[in-house]
Amino acid sequence: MGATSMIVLILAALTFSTIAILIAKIVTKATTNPQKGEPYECGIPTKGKTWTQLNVGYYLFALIFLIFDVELVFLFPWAVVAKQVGWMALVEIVIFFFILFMGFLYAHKKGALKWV
Amino acid sequence: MLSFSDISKFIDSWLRDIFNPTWTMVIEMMIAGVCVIGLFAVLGLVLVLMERKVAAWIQIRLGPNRVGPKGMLQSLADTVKLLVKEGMTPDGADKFLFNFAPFIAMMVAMLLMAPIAFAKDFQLWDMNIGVLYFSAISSIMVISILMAGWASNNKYSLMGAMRSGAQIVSYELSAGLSILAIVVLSGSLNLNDIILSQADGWWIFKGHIPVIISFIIFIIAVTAETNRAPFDLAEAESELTAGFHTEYSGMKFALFFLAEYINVFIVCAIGATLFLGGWMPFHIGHWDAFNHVMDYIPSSVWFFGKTFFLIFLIMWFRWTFPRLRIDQLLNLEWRFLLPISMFNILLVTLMAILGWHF
Amino acid sequence: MFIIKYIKEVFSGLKSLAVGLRRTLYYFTHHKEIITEQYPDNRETLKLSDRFKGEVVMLHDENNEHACTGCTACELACPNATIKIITQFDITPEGKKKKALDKFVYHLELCTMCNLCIVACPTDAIKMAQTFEHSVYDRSELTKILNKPGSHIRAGVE
Amino acid sequence: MVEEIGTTVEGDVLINVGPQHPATHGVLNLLLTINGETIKKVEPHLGFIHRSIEKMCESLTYRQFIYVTSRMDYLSAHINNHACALVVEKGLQVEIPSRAKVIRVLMDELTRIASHELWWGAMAMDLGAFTPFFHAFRERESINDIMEETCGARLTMNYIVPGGVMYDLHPDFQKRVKDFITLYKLKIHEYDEMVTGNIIFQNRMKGVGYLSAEDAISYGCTGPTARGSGVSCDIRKLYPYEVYDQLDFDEILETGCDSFARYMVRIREMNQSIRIIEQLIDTIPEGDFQAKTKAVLKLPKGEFYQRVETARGEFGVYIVSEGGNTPYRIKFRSPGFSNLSALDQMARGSKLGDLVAMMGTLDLVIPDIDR
Amino acid sequence: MTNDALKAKITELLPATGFEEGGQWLNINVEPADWRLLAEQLRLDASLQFDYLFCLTCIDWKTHLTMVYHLDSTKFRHNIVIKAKLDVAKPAIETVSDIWRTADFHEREVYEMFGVDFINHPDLRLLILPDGWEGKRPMLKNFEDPVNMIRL
Repeated sequence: MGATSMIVLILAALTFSTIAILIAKIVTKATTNPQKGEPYECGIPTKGKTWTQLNVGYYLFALIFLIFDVELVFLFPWAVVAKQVGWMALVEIVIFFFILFMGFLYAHKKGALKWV
Repeated sequence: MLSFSDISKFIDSWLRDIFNPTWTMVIEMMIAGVCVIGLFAVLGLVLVLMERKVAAWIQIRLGPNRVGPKGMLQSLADTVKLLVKEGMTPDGADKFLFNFAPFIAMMVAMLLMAPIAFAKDFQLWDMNIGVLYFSAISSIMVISILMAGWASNNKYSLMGAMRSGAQIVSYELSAGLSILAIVVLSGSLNLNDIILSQADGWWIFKGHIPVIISFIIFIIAVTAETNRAPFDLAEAESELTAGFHTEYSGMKFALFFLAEYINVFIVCAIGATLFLGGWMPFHIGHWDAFNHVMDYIPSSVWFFGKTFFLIFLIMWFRWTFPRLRIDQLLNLEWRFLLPISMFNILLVTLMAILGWHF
Repeated sequence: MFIIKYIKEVFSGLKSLAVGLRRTLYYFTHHKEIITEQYPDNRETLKLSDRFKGEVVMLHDENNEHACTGCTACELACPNATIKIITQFDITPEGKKKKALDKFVYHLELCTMCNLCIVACPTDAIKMAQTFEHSVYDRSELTKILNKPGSHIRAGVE
Repeated sequence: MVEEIGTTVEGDVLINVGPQHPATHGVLNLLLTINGETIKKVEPHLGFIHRSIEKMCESLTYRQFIYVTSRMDYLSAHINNHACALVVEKGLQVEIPSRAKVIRVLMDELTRIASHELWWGAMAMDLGAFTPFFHAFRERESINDIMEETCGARLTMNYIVPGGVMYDLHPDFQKRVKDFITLYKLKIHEYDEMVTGNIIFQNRMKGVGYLSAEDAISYGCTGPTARGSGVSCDIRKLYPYEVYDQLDFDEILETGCDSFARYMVRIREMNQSIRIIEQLIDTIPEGDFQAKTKAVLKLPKGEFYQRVETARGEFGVYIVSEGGNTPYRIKFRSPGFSNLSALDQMARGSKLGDLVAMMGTLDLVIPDIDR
Repeated sequence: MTNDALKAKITELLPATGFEEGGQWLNINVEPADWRLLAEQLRLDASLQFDYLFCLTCIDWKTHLTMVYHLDSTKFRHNIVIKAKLDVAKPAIETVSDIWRTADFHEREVYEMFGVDFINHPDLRLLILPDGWEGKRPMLKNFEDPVNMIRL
């Protein structure tokens, strides 16, 4: 069906979810009370802001990921033609990986891959 | 022999006889949409039941056996239950993002259906970059989780979402690299070409050890990407109560739940396509007589059989292993999976160039 | 060497996982190991051991006679006031007044099945029954009167 | 509740774990100060199910108060009852028949195994593996059946009375226990296959929740928690009661000081309990199961203390008597209370995911802590 | 060490101590003011080394309160019991939570149940009781709570 299938699928997803939620809304009876709207924190009122800065210590991973993901994008076209190009492809990729791996080792040595 | 492709061709030609091409297209699209929704619903029901039965048998229990014959209708009853539950929005939440997140999850799951070949010549979109499309769309999934976690106004949700971000982002790489191994071997990004390249044997048998390694890495990586145990840190119930969907209830929760199971199905379908030949029957080299016998089994049976085998594998993992810790999870990716898969791709390239595969 | 250690690490890890997977696969394929009690279905065959402490009952014989003298030993023995004994005065054939049991009130909702009342009873009038399905719709139904209406103390029990 | 806690810096988040949390196994509230995933401080808030058992016991007689103690550490209910009976007997100076002694010890060890089985399953579940929980219950169930047959109840047995036990052993008891031992020996290696040897599990456990021997003693940790740090504290060995001094068993000590050491102590302890049962099961002496005691027990004026080893550690009963038929003051020294106090020390600087591993290996039973 | 040796040793450390014998263990009566000093010596003295405080509690005698400390030595395995008489109107004693850290929780429990003020305790607030119970002393004999207490 080609690219139009994407539109079909998105529409299908939207219809499916909307219908499901609408039916649920019609069928259920909503009640309100002040406690119901509170954020769940094991039954104790939450302390401090909930939308807080959370130090998740993976920003370095995100950076390294970016590098590797770009590398992955480069690899896709290479992978398609690797078999036809032959030995040159292997040599190229070895050089490519070598540089990348050196960077990876450097990052590892610097402790960038340690969760802080 | 009646097959899915015959049916679709028949409907197509029948519609073309009656309507003009534009209307044919519209009607076909509607039929496709309804079919996909139906498949979605059925898969959700089947997979939930399957999960519960697998879990029960592993845990020396019987599992659901009350609703319907042998508990077959249990997940239907669950759906009805979820339908009559109130879908709350917490007071402090970002209302728009909170309510929109499940839609994104559903859309991603639905979009991933496009390149999958369910049977011979039965595919929604035979695109020439199917593998890339899969990688690209599946990484959108994390956005819905981040959205849900952030919008919930709950610390557990936020932490779950952040964990999920770190996790999916990391495992994206090794999943991509293990897929690349097959791309190198088959020389195409088109899923149909990849399937056809396995006509004389599936890649997992043809490709020796390197392909088996990339298959193992693929299974680990997609288990992590779909947030399934032992990598279910985003919803680790003993740490974060329910992680990113702590605040979700009723149908909105059900949509997340459904999307998770559909994602499991899709990644297993992709795995089956790449490593186990998709709808391609079990063929051995040039044993034509044997291959011919195998061809009698419909292609859709092959496809679903392989896919469900992989789904069972993932469920089996879930009910066997304890959960990893967040730093160990990233350690596994960056210290083990990534270097191994990088080295593996070199091996596969060498093998492809030398023609050592069968 | 680093590489060998690394490979060994990977393999020993995978092996330990495979051992676990083999065990769960064994149970997945061996349904004979399933130990689930089919509880509501096996009500007829389900037999609790004769010592099981389900609730306190009073023994009555075929003449609707029990052995309770109303001595309140059980009431005193009970740690949480589960038992309340209401006595009355009967007129014996000789014309004498005699203390006798009127109502043996038993609060099942307070009972912890500690068995102290049974031990304390000097005439073995009460015992533990092997029932366990105690749920009712109204809490007041859990307050029971153990002596049957019209029952009398058995002759000869002091 | 507390408003200001320690020094909080930018990025520190206060988060409540419990009372309605899957990992606390009860209603325990831990207020965590976390920075990212790293725990900076753990502050337990107790009392959600405090029933003031000590106060209750002041108005119960010496026969009655024993049943209440089953409701403290309900997983070692029998051992708690045992301690109370021992302290009353100490006050009355009653010598109980040897049959009763052996029965009590047998039941103690069965209770200990049942408790450790439940702990094993629950701890694996905390770490995200659900299956072990059900497998542990298979063995535990057969112990519960034995208990039901002899004591009349599955969890809060109230089988021990001052002077002996409430009734004699069930005629099938020996056979049932031997069947259980066979089952246990058949299945125990599966525990190692599914959990102990698992690489993920080992990584989650090793080096997590470090508690040095000095800290363990100073915090009053007992039982497997302290023995995982190499502190010898088994009351059965150090201050033997009943027939423990005639038995041949080892005190399990591990020197890892981490969660894995505590885990291994419990696993190995189960085997020691089996060893004790095997020694006793064929040689249960004949005779009375109860000593003759008065109907109303009155302890002489004075103070009595009895220490026993429950599945979680040292359980102490301290009775101050004024000569009446009820205790004047009674104090239960529960192992969980002291073990919990070490959690803050253990958890600082570790990850949020480690907290459940630590709490799992501390084997907290909340009614035991709250009393 | 035997009880007699312990007695001699402790008399040496703190001459004005009263002993009670006949119980399970050697009982030592100390004045609250002397307790802190004795505690440090009991913990640190090379021949005593009472490093394990296995029970800490309080008894309400209506006229006075008695703090009871049960001590054990993991090295020598000898036990003693220390008792300190406190004034019922304003009970106060020095904390030992820095000597035996288990005393931290136990002293907080005694504080909320008996109202004993532990001087220099780092974190003396309610542990078990909920907010609003400050000042009430539920374990005292004269405590009455018509709502939460059920008399049989």
